[in-house]
Amino acid sequence: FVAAPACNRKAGGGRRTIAVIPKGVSHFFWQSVHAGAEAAGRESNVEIVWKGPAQETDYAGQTNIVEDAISRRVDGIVLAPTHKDALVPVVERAAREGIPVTIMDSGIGTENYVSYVATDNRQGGANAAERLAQRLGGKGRVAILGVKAGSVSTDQREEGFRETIKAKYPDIEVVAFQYGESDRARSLDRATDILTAHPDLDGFFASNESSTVGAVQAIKQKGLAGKVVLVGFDSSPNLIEDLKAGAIDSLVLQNPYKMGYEAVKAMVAKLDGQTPPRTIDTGVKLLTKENLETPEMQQLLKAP
Amino acid sequence: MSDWIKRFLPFASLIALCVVIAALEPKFLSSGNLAGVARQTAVITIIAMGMTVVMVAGGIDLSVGSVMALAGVVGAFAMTNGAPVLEGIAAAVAAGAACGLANGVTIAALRIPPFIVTLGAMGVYRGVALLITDGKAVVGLPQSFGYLAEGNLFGLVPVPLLLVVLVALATHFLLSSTRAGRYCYAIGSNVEAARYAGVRVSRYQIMFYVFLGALAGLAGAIESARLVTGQPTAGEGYELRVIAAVVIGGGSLSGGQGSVVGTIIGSLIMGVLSNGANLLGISSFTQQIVIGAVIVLAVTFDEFQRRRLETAAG
Amino acid sequence: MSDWIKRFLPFASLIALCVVIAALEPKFLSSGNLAGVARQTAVITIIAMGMTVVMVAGGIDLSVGSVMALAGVVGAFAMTNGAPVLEGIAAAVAAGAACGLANGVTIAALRIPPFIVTLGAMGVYRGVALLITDGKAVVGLPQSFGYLAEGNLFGLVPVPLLLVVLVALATHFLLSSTRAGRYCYAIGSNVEAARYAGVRVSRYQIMFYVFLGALAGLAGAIESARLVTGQPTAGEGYELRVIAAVVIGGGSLSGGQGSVVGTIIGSLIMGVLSNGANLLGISSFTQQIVIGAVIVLAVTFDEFQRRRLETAAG
Amino acid sequence: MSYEAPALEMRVITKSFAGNSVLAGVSLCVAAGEVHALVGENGAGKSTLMKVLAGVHQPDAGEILIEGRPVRFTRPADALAHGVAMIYQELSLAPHLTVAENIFLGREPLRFRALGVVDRREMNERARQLLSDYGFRLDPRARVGRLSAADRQLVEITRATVEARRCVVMDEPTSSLTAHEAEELFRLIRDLKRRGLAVIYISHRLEDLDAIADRITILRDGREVYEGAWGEISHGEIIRHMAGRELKEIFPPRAAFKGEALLRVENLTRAGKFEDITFDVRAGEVVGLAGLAGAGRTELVEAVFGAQPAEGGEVYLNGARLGAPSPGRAVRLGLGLLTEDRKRTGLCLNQALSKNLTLANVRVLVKGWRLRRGRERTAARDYIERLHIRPPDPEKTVGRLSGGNQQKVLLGRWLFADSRVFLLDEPTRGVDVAARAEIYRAVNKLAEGGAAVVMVSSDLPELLGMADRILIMRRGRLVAELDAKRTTQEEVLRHAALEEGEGAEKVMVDSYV
Ligand SMILES: Nc1ncnc2c1ncn2[C@@H]1O[C@H](COP(=O)(O)OP(=O)(O)OP(=O)(O)O)[C@@H](O)[C@H]1O
Ligand SMILES: Nc1ncnc2c1ncn2[C@@H]1O[C@H](COP(=O)(O)OP(=O)(O)OP(=O)(O)O)[C@@H](O)[C@H]1O
Ligand SMILES: [Mg+2]
Ligand SMILES: [Mg+2]
Repeated sequence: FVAAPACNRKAGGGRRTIAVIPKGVSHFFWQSVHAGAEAAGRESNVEIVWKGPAQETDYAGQTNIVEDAISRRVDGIVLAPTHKDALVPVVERAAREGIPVTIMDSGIGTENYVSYVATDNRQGGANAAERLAQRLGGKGRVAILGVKAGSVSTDQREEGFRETIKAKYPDIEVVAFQYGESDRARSLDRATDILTAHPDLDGFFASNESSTVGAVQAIKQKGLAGKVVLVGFDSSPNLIEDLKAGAIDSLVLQNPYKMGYEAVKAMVAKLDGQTPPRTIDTGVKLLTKENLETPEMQQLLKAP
Repeated sequence: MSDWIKRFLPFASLIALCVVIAALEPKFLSSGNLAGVARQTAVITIIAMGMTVVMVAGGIDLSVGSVMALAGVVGAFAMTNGAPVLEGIAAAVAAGAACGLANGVTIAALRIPPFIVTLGAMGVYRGVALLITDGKAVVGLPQSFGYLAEGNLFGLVPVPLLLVVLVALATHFLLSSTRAGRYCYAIGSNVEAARYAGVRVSRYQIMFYVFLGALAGLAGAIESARLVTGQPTAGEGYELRVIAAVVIGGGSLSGGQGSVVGTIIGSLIMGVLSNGANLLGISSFTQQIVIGAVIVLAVTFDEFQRRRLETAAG
Repeated sequence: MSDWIKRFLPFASLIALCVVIAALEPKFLSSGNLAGVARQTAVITIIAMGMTVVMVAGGIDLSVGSVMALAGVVGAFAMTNGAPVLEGIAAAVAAGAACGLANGVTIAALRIPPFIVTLGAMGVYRGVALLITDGKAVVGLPQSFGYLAEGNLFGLVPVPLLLVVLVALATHFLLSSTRAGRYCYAIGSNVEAARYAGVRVSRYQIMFYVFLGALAGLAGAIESARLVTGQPTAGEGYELRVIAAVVIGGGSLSGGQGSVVGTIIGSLIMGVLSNGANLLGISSFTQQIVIGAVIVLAVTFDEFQRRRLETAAG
Repeated sequence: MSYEAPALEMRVITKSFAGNSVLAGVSLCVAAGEVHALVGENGAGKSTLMKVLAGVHQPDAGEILIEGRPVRFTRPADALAHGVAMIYQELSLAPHLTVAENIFLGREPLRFRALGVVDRREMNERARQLLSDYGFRLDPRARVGRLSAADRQLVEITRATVEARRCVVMDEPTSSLTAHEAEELFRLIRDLKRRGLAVIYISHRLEDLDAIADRITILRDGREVYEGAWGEISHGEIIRHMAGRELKEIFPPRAAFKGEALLRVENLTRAGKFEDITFDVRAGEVVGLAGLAGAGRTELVEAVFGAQPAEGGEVYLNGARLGAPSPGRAVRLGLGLLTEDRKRTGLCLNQALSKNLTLANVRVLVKGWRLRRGRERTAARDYIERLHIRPPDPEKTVGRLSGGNQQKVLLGRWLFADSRVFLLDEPTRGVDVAARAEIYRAVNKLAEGGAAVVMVSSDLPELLGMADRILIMRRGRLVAELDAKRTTQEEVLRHAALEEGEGAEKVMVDSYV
């Protein structure tokens, strides 16, 4: 027999339900988070309800999803807020109604949460800048392919990148900045135009998966693979191929699997009456061709 | 009796929908959840009231989402610069009305299709909203502002619901009991006929766009209040949802048709569907399929009821 | 002479636009960049060809973005399951045509507005695309598939450009030279008149939706080839861009109007604007303002030219 | 003579819309080579009966026989396949297509059959040939949407006659035509007769029927009340059968009275349309405006009203200059224009009768902000009764009314508006004889009440019966002014049609003598 957890708040007397609400559903990143959350759910015998908005900037849609989770009276909510301030009222409402909330991925402007499980995005951007600067020997012309206006975590990466360049590398110039609109095809178009406008470009920073896909595709199509140094963010099987082939110099990796796993674990601890740590940093790593085969990196890549 | 049925008829599919959802998940009927649905649909419904007027008159406005964002941001700026909450809301409404005026005047003056003018305006207003905020949300709004979205009157009626009701009543009065309402249907039904009957078409068209703009501004204030932030990226893709509410409610892209009651039902069908799917924990992929299919079914159902009634009674 | 001007006229604002951009940034005219513009606009233009036909006949299709994604995914699955590239492309086209058939039959059979049917279909097809891929991109496609999007014929003409030209010629032939084309304009112009004249309206409507669906399927294959992955989330929001291309090109939401040349120009105006803005490094916020404003200006310019010519000639 | 099945027979057809019976067992029998007149009051069910024959409506009961064999028409294509074509009362052409494309819609000449390629040259050539055979001056490549109502009617006629192999139904084909063009049509009909086609002809102009009809069927309230040979029954009897009562006089007398000049037009000009037009109309006066189709009468009254631009000249209302004219301004200053084309510029077809009726004067229904719907309904009921609008339902969608009743609603709109100057362009188009008398009475009452009326009409007896003076336009110019009481149709027509250096002999007048 497996003992049922001591929880009788639900009329059905069944398992606990935790709503896990990501920012989006279609990037590999969130699929890894999902896998981590499910794994933690299986371990702790809780039901995971996975539900995210259609777009990563649809905070109104995400607010609705959180509200509906409150209406459903789930036992706990794990939330990756699409916006720092926008989700505050509904998170506070959940707290008022006795439903604990764990925040992951991006920060939120309230204290009413259990734990904060996240990558330091600003640090991730800074790491990318360091790597690019190192590869360019501290001077050159670089471009940024961002994600979308108003998307907080990626904004932070882009800012972290710019700040580092500005503070440490005066000989590196950021000559272009465009958003890829969180769409791979659109990112490809924008990256292509940037490369046309700046044929002498030395480096490229792309701040999430869809941007990186667009940037690497544009670089390959222009025959600039290896000539333009591309530092991307997040991974997917295709991007790993491009890294191996040298079209991508390096990728800033988060640990999405761990993020999902730890966030659910923290919530379960809270429901069991314990006090999980207030912040859990899931860390960023730089993936390069050289360290690709290390067990540590392979662990990160295999996860989902 | 038959009259009574006719009044009741547009609700049929909405009620059927609610009954099904409530049967599957009784929490749907909890007052908390219903208030939640009211809050979630308020913004779309309020803009859709204005869109009903514009579409009845044969127009269309793709810029409503951008207007909403710009107005929300303007209202938020007013408040962060010390304006009291009511003045902030007024600023948002005024900004929305100004956008509507610009749309209306351009459409009337250039005589090019409203689709194009408002497609352009959609980009312009969004760009302005992003530019003046530098793409960042406007924060630091007074907490009392949240009342507009989260408050309850007498601790019972959600404030946005109250606003929806007021706006709906006003729009219904406008469309059914005023001169402007008569002209609105006439212009949408046959603009040349309206002109030959002495209706000053341009003037009224402009007026309708201003009305829609003002409501989009109000919606912008509510959306800002919901999040207690002014968001330059708010309302993306809302134009389609708003137009869908009008069309599901019996409005037509070619004008002359549409009603306040119909549009409210259209908006509620979409809102209830999405809430129901969330409550039932339907996966977000399946959810899109279910919602898409049910929208078509609901409209078909109502339409067939209507046709049956027409051939039977007259 | 005047005939010559008339033929040239719709290009006026597009050419003006290109001249301005080229003056500001000579790289705009580099063959590499022009080929890039062709590639970037190919997907929208190809779908817009089909949309022209549907809109000329008085219909509309909001589901094209979803059809494109679903078809792209289906084609990708075919290839990952070992089908050769050409069969994969055929599978995408067939899947698109099947979606179009479903749309057309539903519209013709239920007699509810195409706006509603295709709004529902938009959700259904997207949901299906997400469901069968579990939301993940389909990878592992043969590298040779990329030729469809990135290849050059004789090392010179981008393959997508070639496809656009072929599709445009076929559509132009359909609309201007065949009986189906006559019926298309007749149905959109006055559906009663067409019916009274003995035209099998439903049959042709269905045919037009199938044509559009097949082209959306082809576009899905191209979009997949561009990134050598099948993406269930591809094409979101494309419906608006496609419809905008048709309307900018002189099509109308109420049918009876529109042409292949016009639509191509509409699509190119949008594509050139966005490319130009990127080349000039205009910030993405300002870009939206500029693009929005220029779209309105371009259409107004063409429209005024047209009116002047008409009053001059009679 | 051996028994021969009639070309076409309809047996006890019944049809109702939304529970209202429109046809209650109507039978109709037409022989090959016969012109069969179908007459009846507005709303009697003539068009509905013919739409059943054309496959537009399905009958609730009854059957159709073609040459003795029962057939079922579930769509217009079926009727066309049996050689039955129809000219619809509410013109049904595709405005975005050309004349030739409309004529051959559904039967385009093809070049490569498998590909379905339309042979454009052949189509235009055949259309040109047909139009010139018929004597219609139309460019096959012109867009139908830009044609005048009269020209569109010619297109419709051409199309139906080409399509018909057994039977052609003409539902008021001359409502927009002048005598001259009507004569061309009659010639065409005689030709169709000779070719053995059955022609069913609906008209309210009994004079037209005199020229061509062989037999007549009279409908009243969806029943047939008379069937017989044309010559056996007098006009008076026909009207009595139609209306169910005697009609005393068509043109009631009007108290003579003339006041100030209310409307004055000075040197009004628009190149190519009308030039240098000067006239005035005094209070209490009815001025007729005559001319052939294309003479520019419609353009002139629309310019006076401000709906179309004028390039030069002035319009004075009550002595005051009407600067920067627009319909909105004109209506507020007391000018009303009953437009010629009720579908395009007249009615809001998908709106209720009452809303259409009050549209030009919503102002008087408003108190404070609120529109008094009670008042609106009362006003609508009033005009429904005065003009005999059928069915008498203010909430009825106007597009569902019969053609003549739609025309009455449009007239009612201007009677309800407090105008002082009325421009009536073909006010009685498609209106039955009895209702026409009502309209004439209404116009007389307006004049007696001090209004000024300009009446444009292609129906000369109507102009002669109603007007005080008749102005005649020819090719955009005012060419004559006649005293209506002392002139004749011949004289009017001579002025209207006279070409420079030509005698009056060329003018076709036989339909009126
Ligand atoms: N589609 C419809 N729906 C409802 N009622 C209709 C419809 N078509 C016709 N009717 C009604 O049927 C009656 C007969 O109309 P119909 O058009 O046949 O008259 P008509 O004899 O042709 O008159 P007119 O001389 O004015 O043309 C009218 O009362 C009309 O309102
Ligand atoms: N038979 C014709 N020949 C040449 N031009 C014509 C002819 N018929 C019509 N038109 C053109 O069409 C224009 C509009 O004609 P329309 O029939 O509206 O004029 P109208 O005088 O109001 O005639 P009506 O009121 O009798 O139909 C005319 O100004 C003329 O340019
Ligand atoms: Mg009739
Ligand atoms: Mg006329």
